Order: sequence, then structure tokens, then C-alpha cells
Amino acid sequence: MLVNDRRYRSLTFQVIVFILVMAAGWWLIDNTIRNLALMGKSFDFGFLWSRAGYDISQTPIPYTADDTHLRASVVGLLNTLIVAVLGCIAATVLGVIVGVSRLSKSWLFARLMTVFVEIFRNMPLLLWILIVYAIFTEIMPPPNAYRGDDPAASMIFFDHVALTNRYTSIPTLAMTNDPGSLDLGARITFNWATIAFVVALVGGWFIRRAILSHAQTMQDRTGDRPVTWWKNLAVMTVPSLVLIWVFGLHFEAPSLQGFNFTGGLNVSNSLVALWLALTLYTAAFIAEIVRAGILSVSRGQSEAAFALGLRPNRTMNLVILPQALRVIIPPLISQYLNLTKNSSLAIAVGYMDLRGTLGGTTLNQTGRELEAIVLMMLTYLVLSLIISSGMNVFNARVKLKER
Amino acid sequence: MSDTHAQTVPFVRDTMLPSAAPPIRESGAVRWMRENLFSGPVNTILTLLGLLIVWFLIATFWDWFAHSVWNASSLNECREIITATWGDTARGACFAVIRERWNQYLFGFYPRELYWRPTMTFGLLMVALAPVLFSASLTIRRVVLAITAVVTLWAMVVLGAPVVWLAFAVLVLAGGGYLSERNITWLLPFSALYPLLGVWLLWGGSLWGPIFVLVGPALGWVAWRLLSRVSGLLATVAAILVTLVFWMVLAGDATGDAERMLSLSIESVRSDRFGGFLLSLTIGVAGIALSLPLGIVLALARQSDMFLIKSLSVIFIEFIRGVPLITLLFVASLLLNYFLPPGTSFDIILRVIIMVTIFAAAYMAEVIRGGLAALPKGQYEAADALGLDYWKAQRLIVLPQALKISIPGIVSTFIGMFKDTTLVTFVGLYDPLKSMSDAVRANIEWKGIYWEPFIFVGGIFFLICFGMSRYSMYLERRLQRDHR
Amino acid sequence: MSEQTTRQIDRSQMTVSDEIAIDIRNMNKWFGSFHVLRDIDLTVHRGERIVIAGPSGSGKSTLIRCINRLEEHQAGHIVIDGVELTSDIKNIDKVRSEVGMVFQHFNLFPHLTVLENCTLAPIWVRKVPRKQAEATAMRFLEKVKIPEQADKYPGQLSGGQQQRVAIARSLCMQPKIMLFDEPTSALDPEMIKEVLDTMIALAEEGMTMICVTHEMGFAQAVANRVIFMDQGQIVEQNNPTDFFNNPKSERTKLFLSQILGH
Amino acid sequence: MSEQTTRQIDRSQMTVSDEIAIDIRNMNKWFGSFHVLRDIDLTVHRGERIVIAGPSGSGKSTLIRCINRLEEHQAGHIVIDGVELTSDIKNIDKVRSEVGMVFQHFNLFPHLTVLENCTLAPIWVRKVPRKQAEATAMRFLEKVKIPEQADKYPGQLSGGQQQRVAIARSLCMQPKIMLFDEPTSALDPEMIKEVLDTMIALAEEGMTMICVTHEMGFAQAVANRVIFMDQGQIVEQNNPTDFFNNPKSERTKLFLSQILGH
Amino acid sequence: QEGGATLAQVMERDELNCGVNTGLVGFAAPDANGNWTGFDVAYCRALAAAVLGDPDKVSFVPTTGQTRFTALSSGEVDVLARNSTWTYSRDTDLALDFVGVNYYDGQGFMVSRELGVTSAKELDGATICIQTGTTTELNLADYFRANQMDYTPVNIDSNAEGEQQYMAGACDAYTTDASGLAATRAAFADPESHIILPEIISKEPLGPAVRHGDNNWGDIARWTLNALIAAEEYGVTSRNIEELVRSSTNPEVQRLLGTTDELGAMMGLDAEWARRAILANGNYGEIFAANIGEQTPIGLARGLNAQWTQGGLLYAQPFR
Ligand SMILES: Nc1ncnc2c1ncn2[C@@H]1O[C@H](COP(=O)(O)OP(=O)(O)OP(=O)(O)O)[C@@H](O)[C@H]1O
Ligand SMILES: Nc1ncnc2c1ncn2[C@@H]1O[C@H](COP(=O)(O)OP(=O)(O)OP(=O)(O)O)[C@@H](O)[C@H]1O
Ligand SMILES: [Mg+2]
Ligand SMILES: [Mg+2]
Repeated sequence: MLVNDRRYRSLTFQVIVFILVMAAGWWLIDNTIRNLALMGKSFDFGFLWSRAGYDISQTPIPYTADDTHLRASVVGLLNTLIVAVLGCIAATVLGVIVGVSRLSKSWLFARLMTVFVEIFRNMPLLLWILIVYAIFTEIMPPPNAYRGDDPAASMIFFDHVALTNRYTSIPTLAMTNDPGSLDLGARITFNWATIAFVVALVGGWFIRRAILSHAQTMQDRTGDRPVTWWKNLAVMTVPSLVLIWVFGLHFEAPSLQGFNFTGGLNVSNSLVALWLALTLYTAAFIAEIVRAGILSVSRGQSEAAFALGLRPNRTMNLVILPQALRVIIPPLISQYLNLTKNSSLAIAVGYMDLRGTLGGTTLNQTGRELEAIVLMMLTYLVLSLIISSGMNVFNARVKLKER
Repeated sequence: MSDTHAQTVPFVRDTMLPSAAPPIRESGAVRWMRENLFSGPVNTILTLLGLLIVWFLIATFWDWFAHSVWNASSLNECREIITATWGDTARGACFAVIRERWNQYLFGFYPRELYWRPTMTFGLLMVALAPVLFSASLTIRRVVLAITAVVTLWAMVVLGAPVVWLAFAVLVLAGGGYLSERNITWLLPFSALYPLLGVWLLWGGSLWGPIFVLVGPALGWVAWRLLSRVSGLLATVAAILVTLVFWMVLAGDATGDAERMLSLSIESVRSDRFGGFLLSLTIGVAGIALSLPLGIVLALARQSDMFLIKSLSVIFIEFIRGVPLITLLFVASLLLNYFLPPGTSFDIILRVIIMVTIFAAAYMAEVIRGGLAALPKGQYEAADALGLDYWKAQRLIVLPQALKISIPGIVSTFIGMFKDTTLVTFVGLYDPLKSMSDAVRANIEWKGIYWEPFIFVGGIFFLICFGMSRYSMYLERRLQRDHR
Repeated sequence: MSEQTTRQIDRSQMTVSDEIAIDIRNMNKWFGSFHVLRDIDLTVHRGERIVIAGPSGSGKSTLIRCINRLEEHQAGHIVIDGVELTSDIKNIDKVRSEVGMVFQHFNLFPHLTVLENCTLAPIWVRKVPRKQAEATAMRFLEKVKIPEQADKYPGQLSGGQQQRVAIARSLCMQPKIMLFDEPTSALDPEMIKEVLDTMIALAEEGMTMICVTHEMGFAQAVANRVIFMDQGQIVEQNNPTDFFNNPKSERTKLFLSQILGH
Repeated sequence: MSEQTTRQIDRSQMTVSDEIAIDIRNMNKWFGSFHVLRDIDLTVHRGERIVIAGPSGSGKSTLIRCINRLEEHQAGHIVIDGVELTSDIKNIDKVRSEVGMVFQHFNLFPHLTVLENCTLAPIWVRKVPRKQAEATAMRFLEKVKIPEQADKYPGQLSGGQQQRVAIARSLCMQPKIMLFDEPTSALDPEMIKEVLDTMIALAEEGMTMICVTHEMGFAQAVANRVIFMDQGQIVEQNNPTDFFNNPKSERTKLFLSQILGH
Repeated sequence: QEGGATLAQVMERDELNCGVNTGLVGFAAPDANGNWTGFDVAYCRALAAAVLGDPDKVSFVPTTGQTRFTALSSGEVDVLARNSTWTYSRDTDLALDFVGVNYYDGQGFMVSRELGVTSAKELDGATICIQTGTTTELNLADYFRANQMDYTPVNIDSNAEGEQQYMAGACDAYTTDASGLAATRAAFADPESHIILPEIISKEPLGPAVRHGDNNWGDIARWTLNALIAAEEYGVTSRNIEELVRSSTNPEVQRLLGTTDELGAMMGLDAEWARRAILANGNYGEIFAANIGEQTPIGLARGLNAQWTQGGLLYAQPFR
């Protein structure tokens, strides 16, 4: 019999499974089609090009209520990315600090960090989002507390930053010699100054690399490594300083006008709260990853390095970190993935991310739940796949060679 | 040779030196402080920083906690009491809201007179889990079961459980304790039956329902026994078919008929009365229990060398892991009805459990895959060489070991899932954190209360999750030890 | 055991100078309140080869780890090549770059190739140009007989090969003194021989060596002096012939009967 | 080595019948493009005890793993007890239940007791009632001299004991042929003897055995035939006396000099 | 569902699935024991009483702004009584059938008195709290555009959160339906320090909705609502209804109460359906007074929701 032959057995089985999966898929699709017909709806993404009609509080690209649902969704996606990127950066920094501190010899500090980690890891993220948001709305003063001759609240950082229960008002960068903007179409513009800075920074980074590789060759040749830190610092900062001077870049402090602070950048509390909560929550996990990564490099490694006469900082750079990073980075990236997915909890604080626009107001106004949710899931999926393929590339590159 | 020995001074110790006391800075509190608090400039700074943080936390929150009010019927009353007792400017916590509404946070809208039912259900859950989670150490088992028994019975008495059910609980708990002393594996049948018992106790209704659910697989087994002489494959297919047909065609009517002949029902409670931690735990436990078998299948499929099976499972797992849980919950509440035949619509809790199960299964599959990968290849080869076929090898050799290795991962998955159950608030269910607090705050008396519910709910989450994570760490360490 | 150290080396060629390489006086060490090393007095001359033996937990490892300050001693003096080990970082650095150490578990850096393992310290500590460091490294790899493995990663080598790389790595710093902490005890029997041979070759070149080992064949073949430790103290020291054939202390006798018995 | 196989067995008692147990003809196997086994021809009669030797990587393990289809061969025929190994599962099952295999690393099931390890396959594959399976298992555990360990878990036994359990486990399926893949090479010297004694006892009872081993003492004591493999080919086969005293091929000579040399 | 199916389903299930708000005081909210009360809830109970004879045979399905219409179109609920605005696109594109208006509402603004604002026109540059996924969001955008003003929306998820934000001063103004504003304001500790601005920027007719396609079920839902409204017009209350059944001479009342002309049969119900509906929670006026009227903490005046005879917009179609 066919199923008794090893060569055909698995083939038979796969064919059966294939048929079953096809049947199930067909069943689902058929049901959906019939349901859509019954409700008099169609599967059609045309609604994306109709007028959205609602406003969004945070718009990284120009957007008004007259724009399409598609543009609203893109705004939402960008908002998702903003909070995800900010969160990943801050969570990494905090997580590394906490993780290293947990290994600190200071008993008290290490214990405090342990408490931090356990508290944040073992309570739902939603709780943290709500708490941080509540702290911001309940404890910070309203903008009009800054009003009057004897205001109840005062701005911090030399009258440049105002913490209110709506937003954190931070200074914007203003230019006296504005070079104008590059128009990319679709009302997306980049200021030439921004471009100049990006070029300066990227260029500086390349020069820095050149300096470092020159130092390396010098070291290889003579054994002495030239001092590089001040050159690097200069390369990275001087062009920017020159540009600041050329464009007349300065801070413009926000000031209270009418109901609100104007002139500065008002970062809404929903963003700040979401960002902080995501940061704290994810940092707790990252701290554990970092700690485990460092501990995974056995003590023998640092002892061997010491015995060879390497100083502690060199030991860290040349021996411990390269090994620990291999252990740290893969789970770190999956934390980035979690953070990105968790940012969809923005709904709890009314931050208009992808879920708030495409999966929220747009879905509601148009009643296209099937299309909207499918599109939203696919977008998240693509984000995840991009992140995790980055991880795979990394893993493949740093894998330790074993027998 | 002689020259090399020139330098050698033969030396023999005739009396052994006694051990001396260490220098003062090497012992006692001084050493501890020196080594643990002030062992260098950086650490000294860190210690001082730590002291600062502790001081700041105490200074900020101490009076708020110290001025707690536990007895009041509204927020305003709380405030009055605080002002009256500690003066005008005093701040204080109003934990009276917890005292007044704890039942809603724990049980949602479950009928008050039936609170003992969920309580008993979760008490018995510990017994059902004993052979799975606490199998290794008799001491842990004893402690867990003893605490469970005391707490459950006490709570049931306080909540006014009927004597019959008290007797039932005593029977099960004592039986569990007894079996756990003898041979823990004898409790496994109870663990297997527990899901049905739990569902019946929570939702109520006729006992015939669960009984007929059991009859299905029993008939399937009979069919398998009869046909397995003919062909293994045929028997398996027949067994599955018989079970499904029985469930879909006969079970419903049979339940009704049996109920008419002999009524075995307890008061039924509808899903919409579930809320608070009862809802979280129900979803969490059901999700894990259901996702485990699904996760095993997915993991085996992902390890399979059949291309199609492997890719299907990879696609499924990666898709589910690539989207946020919240979108899956939206699918449960908005889209599931599209995918089912027109006119079907079923309980939203059930739909949420399905999506949570699928979500957890994808994570579970990865955990179990880790367990499978940790098994040495020799185990598979030995099974092959003994003539065990694939399924027997999986069932008898591979899975028992792989699952045991995976238990810590499974517990972690559960912790994550349990925390995530708070997200059901976004599909209109009463989770303990947001919806329940909103409902409490919707009352004029408690409008404006934030921190106390957060602390209460957060505290419970912390206790459960922290306890479980410590336990899974302990398991992990023990596994590392005795796997050698 | 004796079959492993095939070569009986010619001791007459190995001279011991009068210069003092290591001078330990009245050294004490505690772990917490546990007194690990008690009143250790030990003088090692340049070119001497010392084997330390003793039951497990007797403080052998701790003693040699004190010598290059992987552990801190709390009382007494340790002077290496005229430099006293205090908490002065300068001194520690000087001592460490003159004392090589080989561990039981090799402790090679798994992320670097064998060659990079060997050149890392010369380049970053001694500031030797890379070319030159590599040439030196290759020389020592040849000496330990694995020049062909230079571009492999430690994970790709067998245990014996790894330990030889570890020895080469220490030698690349051109140390005046080598410390070995049970270099062969994590190895399979076939591999022990290759490592011991390498160490014998080193001894023949007149390297000052202190070696914690239970390979009594090795001790008989190359040591000038065998030191027996117990409970943190030096119980007996003597030349190998007398030590093995004519132990004085009861404890040494017991130990020797155990170790040579099976 | 010779001290380990204490007993010189009485070969005259061990008869070799004319029946053919294993018949391998023109068998070839590739791993990817690497040709591991080339034109293997081998006929084993019932009751024969064959030892396979050869340098590492020569394909010894692969050859015996082909015999019970842990590896698939790509060309040629393997007929076990009249059943040809093809991709037909029925045949594979039949062959596997008649061929027992003992691995280098025992591969006992750590989650089952010794007794359960031994009864598992009889109960689930042969469908023997549990009682009876346990009785059989105890008989074989007695034969390998560890009946008192029946209720322990493999992790609680020493390596030698574990390997004897592995042999008992195979025997419980009452195989007609036993394959051993370096059964003693993961064991400490003291334990090797106990396992070899068990295997000799088995040989004395007339079991058909194929054994990959480097224990030349064992080969000389019990083998009817020693097969020398190199680079996937059978280079030489002969009775042990001639094989050891009078090897024909250069390669065999080299190999023997290495293996007996140290 | 094809004609008549919903009624049959409800009858067979012996329970009405009614979609309501997850918690809006006065309109629909569960109390500490999970019992639902409120203006919308009362309509559900009346409908259940009319169809099934028992006002308690209702299963309340809490729906969020997101899930409400899907719940209806997928058949999860039989009727949606969740303060939803009757708009063109919802009636057509979303394939709903609004069966009438049970509350005439309009979107307004609430601000703190100390802000010194007296008109919505002065809100240029203000921060405004608004619930996402509602028509109010669109109205707000339209209104500010029409008046060439600027604003910053603060999107919130639920009414409870909106209150919290507004109270904390996170927004200058809170906008939602005037009824909701009133309910919210009523619940404040010091209602006097907040004012509801005079401008009503939109029409918000709120009403129960059913699925497109099952006209009979739509009729039942519509005429149950009409029965409640008509009852008030004719002075039929839950207290005097038994009396009127026996003694009323008004033919319209007789038809309504099923003492003459079997009107119920035309919809597949019995003669006494409307009687039961009214008995369940009283007529429209009684329901209004009990849940959101001036005697309740919510304290809404009848306003537009008075009978046409009182100068309001309530105008039940004749029972004939
Ligand atoms: N870091 C440490 N902290 C506390 N005690 C230690 C530490 N390191 C070693 N010890 C203890 O000091 C004693 C001596 O240890 P040491 O490693 O020097 O012994 P040893 O003679 O090398 O033994 P072995 O032959 O097992 O390597 C032991 O009792 C050990 O437990
Ligand atoms: N699964 C496999 N895939 C690819 N190559 C393999 C595989 N298994 C073994 N080989 C290769 O086949 C050759 C023969 O291997 P085999 O294990 O049979 O050698 P052996 O004679 O048993 O050696 P040893 O004495 O080291 O056990 C080796 O070169 C090995 O690298
Ligand atoms: Mg040691
Ligand atoms: Mg092999």
C-alpha cells in the first residue's frame, strides 16, 4: 500500500493536509463572501481614498480633516513608528543601565534595581500606561497655572520647558536664515537645514570611521595607537556647530498664549505617557537580558584577560562585550518587536497610532472592519518581519564557530 | 642532577598552624559594608544614590499611605475623614473603595450567593496542577496543597457554600493530598477531567453536558480499538470521526433528554456576569490549557521534515507572533462572525478565549520547540532502533521529556498571557484593571478615585505573576541540575 | 601515568640561577572568615620549576592566583621580580605582564581566532605592531605544534589543542614566569600527553614555572622542587626524588598513597 | 588492554551455522556528494561474531546504522534474515524488531526507570502483556548483573551500568542480531571490563553480533572475523589471529601499530 | 436575515440580545450587581416585554464605539440601543435601519466657568477632549473649519476618561452630545463652576437600530418605541394602564392597548404587546423621568424631547 512506503507516506500525508487546509480556507472565504453579501457590503479598499473628515492631534506629516483615510492611516503608522523608535531607544538605554546596575557591587543600589525590574515585569503594561498617564494628567499643572504675575507653576530648564497636564512644551529650533524646504510632493517637505545637518552628521560619522581605521593601521604598524577621541569629537561636532552658526539656529521657548503654550513643540501627554510606560516596562525585560548576557560570559574570560595584563576597560571592550552582545542582541530585538506591538495599547490613552486611525476612527466612520483590520494586521506583520529579519541577519553574522 | 637540588630546601611542617581570625576589615558588618556598599568610589556614589531614591520614595508616598482610610462609603467621606483626622493639608489613600467593591474586582458580576463556586474551582485547579507543576518535590506539593485546602475551605465557608459542596471540596482536596503522598501520577486523570469540571462549576447548567462531552472520545476509543486490528490509519480516522459526529449530532439532544430523565443541574451563570480577576483567570487558564495541545502540534509540525507541514506551521506561528494581541482581539469581536457560516454567533468570552488560545499557541509552540531541540538526537535514534513508530516515539519518549524541559517556558508564557488578559477591556469585557475601575468610577460616590484601584489590582497581579516567575526560575534551576 | 611523560629530560642542562623570581613571605589570605592560606613562605629562583600538589581545597589554586593578583592577599608580602604586589595598579600591571598563567579550562576567547587570541595582549598591552605580534604568535604556535590551526576558532579545536593555544597565548607576552593551574585535568587521556610535552619543552628552555598538577610523572621528570600543601599551609617541600620516595610527613604519605595507588 | 578481557572464552562451544543472517551486496551510500560507503559486500552467518575496526571517519558507524536503517543506503541490497531493506515500512519494522542496537552513548530514556526502559518496546511494539514483559526484563537485567537497579533511573547509574542496561533493553526485544557501535568508548577504564564481560557472555550464547570497537583484546577473544575498514571500503577481513599477527594490507599494519602502540 | 427570521430567532431563544453602551450613566450602565439600568436599557426591556412577555428576558451586550455596528450586522445583537446617531451613511452604507428617534440630541461644549468663555466661537486655539470613533469627532472638525478656528484634539477612549481629563484640566473644553455633557456635569462635585456653551453644533438624533432586511423585526422595534411615545401622549402610564384597559373610551388608546383591533397580529405578536411594553418601565415620559430627568442626578430637561403637543419633537405615528 502507498502509505506503507516511506517515500510516498509523507507525500500522501501532505496531500491530505493540503486538501484539508484548502477546504478550510475555502470554507472561511466562502463564509466571508456570503456574510458580506448578506450585509450588503463588499471587500473593497476604495474607502481609503475618500475624505477622512477627522482631525488628529499629532501629525508628523501635514494632515487636515480634508485628507484621505489613507493619509490618516499613514499619519497613524508614523505615530506608531515614532513611539516605537523613541521607546526602543529609551528602553535600551534604561535597560542597559539597570541591567548593569543589578550587577553592581553596591548592595543597596543593586537591590533597588531588582525591585524596579520585578515591579515592572510583573504587572500588566496597560496598568503602567494608565498610571503614567494619570500621573501626568492628575499631578502636572494645567497651562493656565502658568498665567499671571504670580503663577502657581513655573517652567523648568531656564524657562524653556513647561510640564503641563496636556503636553510637555519644549523649545523648538528656529532659524534666522531659513534656507527653505525641499518639496517631495504629497505635501511632504524637508527643510534644507535638516538635510544639511543629516549630511554633516553622516559625513562626520564616515570621517570618524576613517580616523579610527587610520588609528588601527597605525597601531598595527607601530604598536602605538594614536589618541583619537578629540579628533572624533571635533569631526562629529564642528560641522554641526558651523551649520548652527550659518543658519542662525536657536531655541525658541514656548510661551503661554491664549489657552495654550505656543511657539514651542507641544509633545502631547498621551505620547509621553505611552512612551514612558513602554520604556519602563520594556527596560525591565531588557535589564534582565543584559544582565544574563554579561553573566553568560564566564568569569574565566575576564580572569584570563586580567592574567594577560589587560586593563578592566579593555577587557570589557575586547573580551566581555563582544561575547555578551551575541547573547544579548537576539532577545533584545525580540523585545523591540514586543514594544512595537505593545504600542498598539495607545488606544488606552487616546494616542492616535495606526490602531487609533486606521483601526479606530476610520474603521468606525466607514464601517469597513474587514478591510481595515486586515490592512492593520498586515502592516504590523510587515513591521515585525522587517525587525526579525534584521535579527536573523545579525545572528547569522555573529554566530560563534563551533566544531 | 645534584646541582638542581642545590637550591631545594627540604622543609617539613611538624605542627599545623591554627587558623587565625581575619583582620578586622575582613569580617562582620564592617567587611559587609565595605564590600557591599562602599567598595569603591563608583559604588559609594551608587549607594548614596540608592539611599536618595529610597528617601525620596518614602518622603513622597509615606504620608499618603499612613493616612489611609478603610471605612467610608464615598470618596468625599474619605476626604472628610482625612481632613478631620490629619488636618487640612493632609493627603491620604482611600482604600475604602476596595473594601466596598473588592467583590467586583474579584468576581465581576457573578451572583454573590454563588461566589463559592469560582473559589472552589480555583482551589481544585491547584490539585489538578499538582501532578504537572509540582510533581518533583513532595515538600512543595505538601505546602501548596495544604495552603490550598485551608484557604479554599475557609473561603467557601465564609462565602456560604452549601454543605454538600463543602463535603465535595473536602473530598477532592483530601483525596488530592492523599494521592500526592502515594503516587502523584494517579492524580493525572483528575487533571484531565478538571477542565470539564471547571467549566461546569463556573458556568453551571446540567452535569450531563460535560458527561456527554466525555462520551464522545470514549466512543471514539471504542471505534479505534475495533478497527485498529484492520489498519492503524483507518482506526485513527474513524475515532476522530466518531467523536466529532457524536459531539455535533448527538451530544446536544442527549444532554437535554438525560436532563429531563434525571436532573443534575446547578444554577447556571451567563458569561456576561464574568468580570474582574475571575474573567482574567478564566481566560488565562483556559487559554493555556487549550493552547498546550495546539502548541505541541504546531511545534511537532515545525520540526517535521515534510515541507508543506513545516511551512504551514511556520507561517501560522510567525503570523500570530507578528501581530499585536489587541488586533487579534478585534478579530474576535469584529471579524470572527464574518468567517463563520451566516447566522452563527456565539459568546464573546468564548471568542476571546479562542483568539487568546491561538495567540498563546504560537508562543507555546516556540517554547516546546526549544524543549524538542534540547533532546539529544540519540533519543530519537534509540526509539527508532527499538522499532517504535513516529507517534509512539513522540508520545512515549520525546514529548514527556520535551514538555518537562519546557515547563518553565510554559509558566512564563502563562504569566505573559495572564497580564495580557487586561486587554479584553478593549472589546467590552470587564477586565479587573480598566473596565472594572471605570465601572466603579461611573458611580457618583467613587468618581475621581484612581490610585487605590490601581494599587489593589496591580498588587494582585504582582503577587500572582511574581510568585509564578519565581517558581519557574526555581524549576529552571532544578531542571539544569537534574538533567545531567 | 608514567607512560605519558615519555621523555625523561636532561636536568643538567637546566640551570637555576641565584636571582630570586618570586618571594612570598608570611602571606595570609582569608575568604570572609575562612582562612585559606596561612603563613605562606616561598622563595622561587629564576629557572626553578616547582610543582604544587595537595588535596582538593587545600589552597593551591588560591596561592598561585595570588601571585598574579587574581586574588588579593590580606597579610604578608609577595614580591615578584623585585616588584611588590600592593593595591598599586602600576605594580599589578607590571607583574601581570611578566607572569603568564594557564588555566584548567583554557579560557580562550571564543570570539577570536587562535592567532587573534595570541596577539591580543601583545598588541594592546605591550603595544607591539600587529605584524610583529603575529610573527611572534606564529613562532609560539609552532613551538606548541599547531601553527596550522592559527586561523581556526577555539571552538573548532580539541581540548588538548586548546590548552596548547592557551600556553602559546601566555608565551606571546614573553613572560618571565609561568603559572599553570591543573592544566591537564580537564583533558582526555590522549590529550594530556601533548600538553605535558609542551610544558616539558618549556621547562627545558629554563622557564621559571609553578605548576599545580597531579601528574606525578611530570613532577618527577621536570620539577626542582615539589611542594605539598594542606589546609592552606605548605606541609612539606623537597626535591622530587626525596619527596616521592621518602616523604616525611604523615599527610604527604597518605596523599601519595592515594594518588599513586590507582 | 589484555587485563580487561580476563576471560578467554572457549570458542569451540560457539557454533556458526550455515544460515545467512545478514547479506549485504554492492551497497553504496552517499552523504550529499560525499561517498561514505563504497561497494560494501558482507555476508554474516547466524552465530557469527564480527568486529569492525578502522580509523575514525572510515564509515564503520554508518555501515552498521544502515543495517537497521537508521541511515538509508542509496544503492545495492541489504537483506536481513531474508527480508530486504527497502523503503517499505513493513519491512523496516520487521528488521528493526529483530536487530538490537547498542550505542556509544547508551541513549537510555532518562525519564523512565531501568525496568520501564526495558519493557517499553516489548509492550508497545511486540504487544507483550506488562507482567510478562517485566519478567523477561528482569531475566535480562539479571543476565547483565544489575537486577537490583531495576527501579532506579538511568541518571542514578554509572556509565558501565547504563551501558549494561542498554544491552538488556535491546535483548528484551529478543533480537536475532545485535549491533554494537563502540559500546565502551564513552566509558571509564574500570567500567569497560564489566561491559565487555557482558558482551562476551552474549557471544558465548551464540548471538549473532556485529561490533564496532577498538578493544582489540575483545576482538581477539571472541570474534570469528575482524573487518578493517578505511575510506568507506572494507580493506581487509580475516580471522583475528591472522588479522593481528599477519596483516596483509599496509593500511592495516599502520592502523594496528597505532592502536596497539600506546 | 430574511424576512421574519429575527422574530422567530428571538422567540426560539426566548431572550432578546440588546446591544448597549459599556457604561454611560443614565443611558446604560451595570450597577454593583451587574443589573443594567438606564434610558436605553428601558427600551430594551420594553421590547423584550412586547415580544417575549417578560422585561427580564434581555441579555445586555456591552458594545464599544468600535464594536457596536458589527455586533448588530453580524447578528450578535438583535437590536442596538446604544445612543447612536442616525446618519445617512449609517442608514445606507452600514446597512442599518434606524427605527426612530428616542432622544433628540446635539453636540455641545462644556468649559470651566473660570475660563471666562461664553461662546464656542471663542474657543480658537483651545484643546478639546473628544471621544474617538464618534460622529462628534467629525462634527468638531467641520465646525472649527467652518469658523476658521484652530484646535488641538485630545482623543479619549471612553466617557469616564473624558471626564477625568477634563476635570484635571487636560483640555479646555469637553465636547460630546449635550445629554452626555449634562450627565457629566451633573456628576461633578461643583456643577456650578462648569458651563455648557449655548452653541449646539450638530443634530444628533439618537435611536435604536436594527439590521437592514428584516422589515418585520424593524416594525416591531419601531412600533414598540412609538407605543412608548404614544402612551405618554395619550396619558397611558404604567400605573393607570390596567384601569384604562378596562375603561378607556379613546379608540386610539383602545387600539394601542389591544382591546379593540388586533394590531399586534399584523406584526406576528399578540394583542397585548404594547400593554406589556408600557408596563415594563412605564411610558416614554416615565422612562425619561426615571433615568435622566430633572429629578435624577443627570437632570436633563425635556427640551426637544417633549411631546409635540408640548412644543417638542416627539410625534408618534398613529396607531391605526
Ligand atoms: N572566591 C572564593 N570565595 C570563598 N571561598 C573560596 C573562593 N575560592 C576558593 N574558596 C575556598 O578556598 C579553599 C581553597 O580553594 P582552592 O581553589 O585554592 O583549592 P585547591 O587546592 O585549588 O583545590 P582543587 O584541587 O579542588 O582545585 C576551598 O575550600 C574553596 O572552597
Ligand atoms: N549525517 C551525516 N551527514 C554528513 N556526513 C556524515 C554524517 N554522518 C557521518 N558523516 C560522515 O561520514 C563519514 C563516516 O562517518 P562514520 O560515523 O560512519 O565514521 P566512523 O568510522 O564510525 O568514525 P568514528 O570512529 O569517529 O566513529 C565521516 O567522514 C563523517 O563525517
Ligand atoms: Mg584548584
Ligand atoms: Mg562511529
